[in-house]
Amino acid sequence: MSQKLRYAYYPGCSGQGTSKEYEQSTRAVCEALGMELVDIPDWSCCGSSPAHTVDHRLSSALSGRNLALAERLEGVSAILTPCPSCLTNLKVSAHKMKDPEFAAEVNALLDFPVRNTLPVKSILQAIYEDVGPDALRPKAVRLLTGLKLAPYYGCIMNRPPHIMEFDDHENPIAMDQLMEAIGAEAVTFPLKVECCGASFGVARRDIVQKLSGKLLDTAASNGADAVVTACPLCQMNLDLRQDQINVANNTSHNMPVFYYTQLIGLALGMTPSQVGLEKLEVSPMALLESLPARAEAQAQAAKKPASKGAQS
Amino acid sequence: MDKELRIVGFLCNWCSYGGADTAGVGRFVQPTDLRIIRMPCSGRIDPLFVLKTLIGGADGVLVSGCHPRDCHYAEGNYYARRRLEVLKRFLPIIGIDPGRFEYTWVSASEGQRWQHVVTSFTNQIHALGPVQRIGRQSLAKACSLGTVLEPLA
Amino acid sequence: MNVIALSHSQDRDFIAQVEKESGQNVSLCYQCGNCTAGCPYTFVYDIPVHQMMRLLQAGQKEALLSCRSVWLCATCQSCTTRCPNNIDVAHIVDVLRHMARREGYSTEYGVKSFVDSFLESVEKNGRAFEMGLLLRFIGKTGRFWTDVDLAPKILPKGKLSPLPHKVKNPEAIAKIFERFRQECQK
Amino acid sequence: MKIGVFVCHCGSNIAGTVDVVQVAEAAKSMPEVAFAKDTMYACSEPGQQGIIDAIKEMGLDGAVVASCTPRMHGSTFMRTVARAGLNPYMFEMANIREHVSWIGKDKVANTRKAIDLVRMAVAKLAQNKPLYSQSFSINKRVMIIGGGVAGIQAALDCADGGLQVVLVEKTTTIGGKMAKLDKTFPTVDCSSCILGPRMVDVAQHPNITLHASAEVDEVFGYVGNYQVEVRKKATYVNWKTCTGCGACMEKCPSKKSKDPFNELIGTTTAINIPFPQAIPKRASIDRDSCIKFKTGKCGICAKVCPTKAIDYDQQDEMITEEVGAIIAATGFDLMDWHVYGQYGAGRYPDVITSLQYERMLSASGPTGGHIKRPSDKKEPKTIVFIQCVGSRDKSVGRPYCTGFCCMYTAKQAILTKDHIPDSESYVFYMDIRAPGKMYDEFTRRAMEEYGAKYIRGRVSMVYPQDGKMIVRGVDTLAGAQVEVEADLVVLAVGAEGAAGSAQLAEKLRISYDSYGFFMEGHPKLKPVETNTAGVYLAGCAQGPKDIPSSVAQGSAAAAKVLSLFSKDQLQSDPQVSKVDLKRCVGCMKCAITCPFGAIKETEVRGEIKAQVIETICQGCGICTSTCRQGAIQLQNFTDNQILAEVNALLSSETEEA
Repeated sequence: MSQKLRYAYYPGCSGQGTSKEYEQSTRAVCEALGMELVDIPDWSCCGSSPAHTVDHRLSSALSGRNLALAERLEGVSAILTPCPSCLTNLKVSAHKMKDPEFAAEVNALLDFPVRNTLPVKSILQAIYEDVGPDALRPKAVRLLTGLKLAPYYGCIMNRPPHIMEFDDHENPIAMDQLMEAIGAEAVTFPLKVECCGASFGVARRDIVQKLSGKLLDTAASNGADAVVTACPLCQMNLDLRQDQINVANNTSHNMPVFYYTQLIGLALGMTPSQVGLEKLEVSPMALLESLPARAEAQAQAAKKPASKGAQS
Repeated sequence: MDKELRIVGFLCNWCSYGGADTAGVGRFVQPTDLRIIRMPCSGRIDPLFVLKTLIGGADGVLVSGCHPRDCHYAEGNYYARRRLEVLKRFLPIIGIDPGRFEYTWVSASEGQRWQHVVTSFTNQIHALGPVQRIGRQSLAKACSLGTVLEPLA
Repeated sequence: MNVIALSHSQDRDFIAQVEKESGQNVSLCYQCGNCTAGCPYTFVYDIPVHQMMRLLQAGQKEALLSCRSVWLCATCQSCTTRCPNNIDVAHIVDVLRHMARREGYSTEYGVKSFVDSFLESVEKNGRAFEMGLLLRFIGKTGRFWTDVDLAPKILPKGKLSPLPHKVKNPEAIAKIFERFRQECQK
Repeated sequence: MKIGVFVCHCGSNIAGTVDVVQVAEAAKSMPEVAFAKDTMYACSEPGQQGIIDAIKEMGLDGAVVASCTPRMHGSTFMRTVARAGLNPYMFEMANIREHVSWIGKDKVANTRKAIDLVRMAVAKLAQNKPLYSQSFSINKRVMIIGGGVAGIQAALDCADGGLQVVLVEKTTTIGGKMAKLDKTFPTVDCSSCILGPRMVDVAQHPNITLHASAEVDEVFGYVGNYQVEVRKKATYVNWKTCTGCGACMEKCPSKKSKDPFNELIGTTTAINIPFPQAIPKRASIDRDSCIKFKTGKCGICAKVCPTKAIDYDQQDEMITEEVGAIIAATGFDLMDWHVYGQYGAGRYPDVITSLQYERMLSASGPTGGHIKRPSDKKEPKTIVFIQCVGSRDKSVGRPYCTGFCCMYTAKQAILTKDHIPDSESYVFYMDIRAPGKMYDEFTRRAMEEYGAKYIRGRVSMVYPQDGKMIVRGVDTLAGAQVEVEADLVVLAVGAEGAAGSAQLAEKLRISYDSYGFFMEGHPKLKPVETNTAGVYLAGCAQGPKDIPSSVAQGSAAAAKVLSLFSKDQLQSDPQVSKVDLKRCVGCMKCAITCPFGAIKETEVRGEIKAQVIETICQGCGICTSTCRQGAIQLQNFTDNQILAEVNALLSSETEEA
């Protein structure tokens, strides 16, 4: 890659709190992959789902302030964010503001107007498209062979397709391929884009218990050791609330829920604490420690038919 | 919409005239400015017709034929495309806004597309407004410009 | 079930308003039900989403603005993505919720309170402050037991800061809210 | 010149939004107009009589009828004018219905527009000349493109009527989609039992020449005299000597070849005869999977063939067929349903198409008539049928109803119960479309006698779980989400024009829509004609239709050809180009541009001049716009006439202003 990858970076509020490990591993991985993230100076909340449930102008203004701040940065090719919820808000705002009438209404709420000049992408999209699984593969110093993952993209990373414009909206594969590039196995997971219950955890916990419970059940029945996700809210629902889910549904899941950046970080040779594994509620340590033995077993199994063939 | 303007359409019989019929059968509402002249083929359209129509005081001229490769006479619309493209580039030279002339392809099954074409072309002409009317004498003079287009044929 | 007196109760202004705010044509819906088929929230809805579309076509304003479903939609985009008629259904539900708010409905008070708490937190700090937002929510709803079981899990990990991460200039964000309220009053 | 103008009310179709009385009144003051009148229905018997009477009483020289499109009733009124004793070409039409009254409600603007259109037609008519047709002889052979049930019907009807028929089929056998079906609705009679004998009739009919494995490459000529270049695609088997014994198939070592006849369920040999009843029953080699073609080694089929018919060096062969008419009966294909990610987009082996299911039901199919799901070859007990996959779905660009899926799904549900008595069938549908004799009764039987569970609603998602396919849908009548744990999911995939139909339409110079269906001459009155004289349509090529309708169209198209060929000579359209010898400088640019070769060089008093062959000229007028001298003029579309129309329009504006 001759051109330096340089982006405006929008961390999102949860990165300062409940998804600190996502923020930490994202920055570490991007640095290791040669992607320069320039923080949007004094970024503010995008409005998240609450804002658009109240009013689209307000929502677009809260997002728009950040778009406008990013546009002032020099030499950046896109605005990146790790969080699908922030991504949706930023992208929907940019999309709706293509309508000059709506743009005028939004700009009236802002100190300085949005010019709508930079594309907005997820970190996942940038790693997948600008670096790519093929370039990632040789960088992996520690393959996660033997790790079976349910790749869970969440409901809004790819939908609706005409706005998100990334990957397949029914069967996205970007994260699958990145995980396979670092040696892990992506199991069949048909609920890749189903909703986890979103932000109803606080107000209507019963919803999250049912929907996230179904995700964990499906991941387990397809043979996954763990879930890998790209969304702070999904991760929190599946991980932090896993005990609540088990109690409500009478299940006994003990399934680690990784951020994909944590796993890429590990594969690139980072330590567990560098990617914040200790911050996960369901500890993945036992699972990760079992990997070398599994990899060995897999290699043995792979050898057998070959040696058989040699004999005959 | 403001006062009706003078828009003339030259349409081939097989595709676009049929498309306009299909639009009518489907009751696809259109602006009323356009007057259609039926031609056997877009290849029958001499660029001079367009030129004389514009010089004669029309506010806009729309030509429409069969989609390329779909000409009822095999290749008439290719002749049309070549001639009309040259004409479009020539218009600014003699001081006519090229936006007053468009050519397009609409098939007999594309009623809705025809509605769209008429509506957007009419809007385009209204945005340009009415042309300055030229007197009859200068009209005759302008027609002699035709020799300029000789190479087009 | 009540009779819907179609001759008397169709609120055409309501239909027009929803169409204007959402940019969607509600007549495009032919009631295939694909939105409901894929909606993960149907199990908590009082009106399934395809019936919301039907009631909207019939101009049944009161039934729609007072229902629980508008509050329980998470905008997961399943309906919009799979609608055979390219209707942005999630956008329509969004608009119905805006209207319900404007007209003072709060059928799912907990959900509404969560949203209000979130936005108040953003207005004050410029960013969402999770701990503060939870406390606001408890204050509004009196649900003191909300997620107390999570506290021993999350607090030792240092994820929930007791203090907000404010932006440098929170007034800039507060001004957005202020201007928005002024616009709404116009 | 004395011109009469007749302004039609068309009931309220025109008069509702155009002041026809005012139009007629305005016409009276137009140049050359001697008579103008409004009339209720110009095309009706009294309407036409009124025109004839006026022409005779007033001694008119020509008539303008302001009514509908000339594409609809132009020829009707030309006959009327002729009955009044005028030359039929002394007539023009102003289209004030499709182009005026039906596309706007502003009566003032519409009336003004109608007056303009009449003024333009009058100005054109004032320069019309009487034209006279010439006779030309025709080739009474007909080509039928496509050997499905519609093409077969057309071929047999034409052949029985005494015509020489050339039947061109793209694949190696005729039979089309119907040959793939197990049973047919609503009688549940065996498809191959009713189609098979007709296929044999085609093979044995002395008047039918069959070119299978052949495609139309180019089409030249015009009605009565077409030259069609046909590419006979190499089959690598000499069909003159091949007897269809099948010895090659038995011995072919490459047994994993794609089997398109069986819709890719199961495999076949690289050299194969698609199915036992194939016509012609001849083998052909699939190059892509033949070991001989891939590695150069093998040649087993050549060794075992008792008639030495294998010819690995065979090349495509071009032949030219001369015919007077063409029937396009190219049928349909299923749309590419892989756009449906929510149904797995092909990732799940146990989600199949209805046509694949049909092959499973068929006793001559790859499973021998046993329903086995592809993933584990087990007999499914719970089968879900999903309707409208690629029909009535704007989001995948298929807004139309395919029309026959409701019926074949009911049939498949019935057959499923016959095959597996302890099975359960679920049918997700939006509306049941079953208009036709005994059709609705048939769908009711599927529910009432065979216990198929019909659920009104679309399916949002299908996914595998624990060996089942979870079908998540809705029952809109119950107002509830529903889930079915299915063993097999069958998609009723919608139809689109057959692959290559657009390219064929371009060769035939007929119109087609964005789904690949050919456009008929008139949606009501010319269902099997096209706008190109001598080219007709039959079957699904024109739009999706079931077997009875396809057969009916095949017969209808045959009747059209037989009627066309009932005369020994056709009358040419006299609206052809004509050379003014005084102006022609003999540059022959017109001859270079003429797409039909209708202009030849001739010598008149020692000078080279262009000459039009009137029976070949098709009247496009490309020559006219090419000729800088204005020497060659398309009659009744002359430069002067077109400019007269323009001037009539623009001068009316100046007068108003």
